[in-house]
Amino acid sequence: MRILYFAWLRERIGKSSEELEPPPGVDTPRALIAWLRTQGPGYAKAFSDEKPVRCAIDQEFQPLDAPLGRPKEIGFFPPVTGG
Amino acid sequence: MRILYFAWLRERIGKSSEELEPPPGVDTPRALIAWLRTQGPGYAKAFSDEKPVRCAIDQEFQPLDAPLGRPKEIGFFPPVTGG
Amino acid sequence: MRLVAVQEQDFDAGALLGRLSGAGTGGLASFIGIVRQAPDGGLKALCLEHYPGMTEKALERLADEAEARWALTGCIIIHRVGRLEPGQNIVFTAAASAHRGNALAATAYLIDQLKTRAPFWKAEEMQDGTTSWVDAREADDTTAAAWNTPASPENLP
Amino acid sequence: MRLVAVQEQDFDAGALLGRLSGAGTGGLASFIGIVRQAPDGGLKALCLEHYPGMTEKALERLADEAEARWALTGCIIIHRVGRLEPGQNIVFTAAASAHRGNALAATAYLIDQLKTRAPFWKAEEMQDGTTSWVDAREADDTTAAAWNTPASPENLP
Repeated sequence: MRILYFAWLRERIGKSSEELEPPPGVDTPRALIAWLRTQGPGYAKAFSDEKPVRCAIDQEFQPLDAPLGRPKEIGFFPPVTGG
Repeated sequence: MRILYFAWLRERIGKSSEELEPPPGVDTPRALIAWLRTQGPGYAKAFSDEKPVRCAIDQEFQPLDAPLGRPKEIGFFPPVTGG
Repeated sequence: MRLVAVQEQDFDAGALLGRLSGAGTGGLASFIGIVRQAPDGGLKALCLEHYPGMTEKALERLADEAEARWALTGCIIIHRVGRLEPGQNIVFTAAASAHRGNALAATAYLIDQLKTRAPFWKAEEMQDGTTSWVDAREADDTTAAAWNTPASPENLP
Repeated sequence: MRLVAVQEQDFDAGALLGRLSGAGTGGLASFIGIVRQAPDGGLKALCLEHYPGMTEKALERLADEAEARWALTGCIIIHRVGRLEPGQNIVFTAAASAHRGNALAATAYLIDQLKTRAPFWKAEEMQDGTTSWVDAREADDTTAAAWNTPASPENLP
């Protein structure tokens, strides 16, 4: 699946998107975060605290414990600050 | 004093302003209306019902029973409908 | 920046908004009132009359009140008079502030208060040749008065 | 008339308002968000990032909601992205309706909801060379959520 990172998550991870296939059993955004954390120091730093992390599954805001399903795209980002 | 008429009061009276000296004892806009009503059929028609009549003394909205004092100018008009 | 005007000519909303966009302004709200065609298409024009001198004083006072209540960096009130056809602009209110809530509330305040506290009168000229003075709307009094209640709208979003 | 856009270039508020001034429109409200200089003058620029694709969907949904709730004759949402200096426009929301209260409420709704429901992120570039991401404001969540309470603002002036 395509994973996108925005704002300081993008900066800490060092890329804005990538294609990744998480292992079986990763069934929520929160589980995906736990797995990503093991993928390198940038990820560990970006996801060290889940509290300010928000996500969208196929471009819809979802809670971190939403069922992940088989999305085409998942985005991780801090709380929005537009307007 | 200068008396001004607006909207349908102006149309019924047939003029937009005039200089008049009301008799002693005319000490409120309501009393002025009662006296104006005797000044001709246009006035009688314009002021036949006081309910929709509003006034301003020296360009400030005032109730019909406000003290008239010695104003330079008094305006009579229906409720406002701008905006 | 303060601008209050009563005029026959149209206004340029874009240019007016540009004048409010100054230092310290984070939010800029505006309202334009437009002559609305009647549902049956029967309206030919509105004819707007006002009380010269008193009108300007009343509008300046509304601007004073809005500036004091919402810490504005600027505000504008422009009201047209004369004969206006459907689709034409009648009135413009705008307010600028550091914060969006203040700009939005002040803009709504200005138009709500103007409707009941500024000496303008509208007559409707109909397609069938008749003309009649527009009656004041009780709802406008209610709306204007609600700004003075404890639960007045600036405490809300 | 519906216009939703995310763009780097500035917008022309006057021209946009002109596009909303159609048949049946009696009131036309708008809000412009502007990059505000910090009180100490230390802000050099805001850098605005967004989530392409998702942003447009989120803004279209807000427009749908506003049109359904307030019987609008039109609405516009434009949000700029990229690097914006103090005094420059960031965002424009506008709503047109037969009645002023609807236009004013919908305009406020659009900007309040946009702040919490559209994927934009701001970073501040300071005069001293530092850059930091802006934190979300809890007050924005409260303001946006208040539109869902029984005493929501459209029942007020």
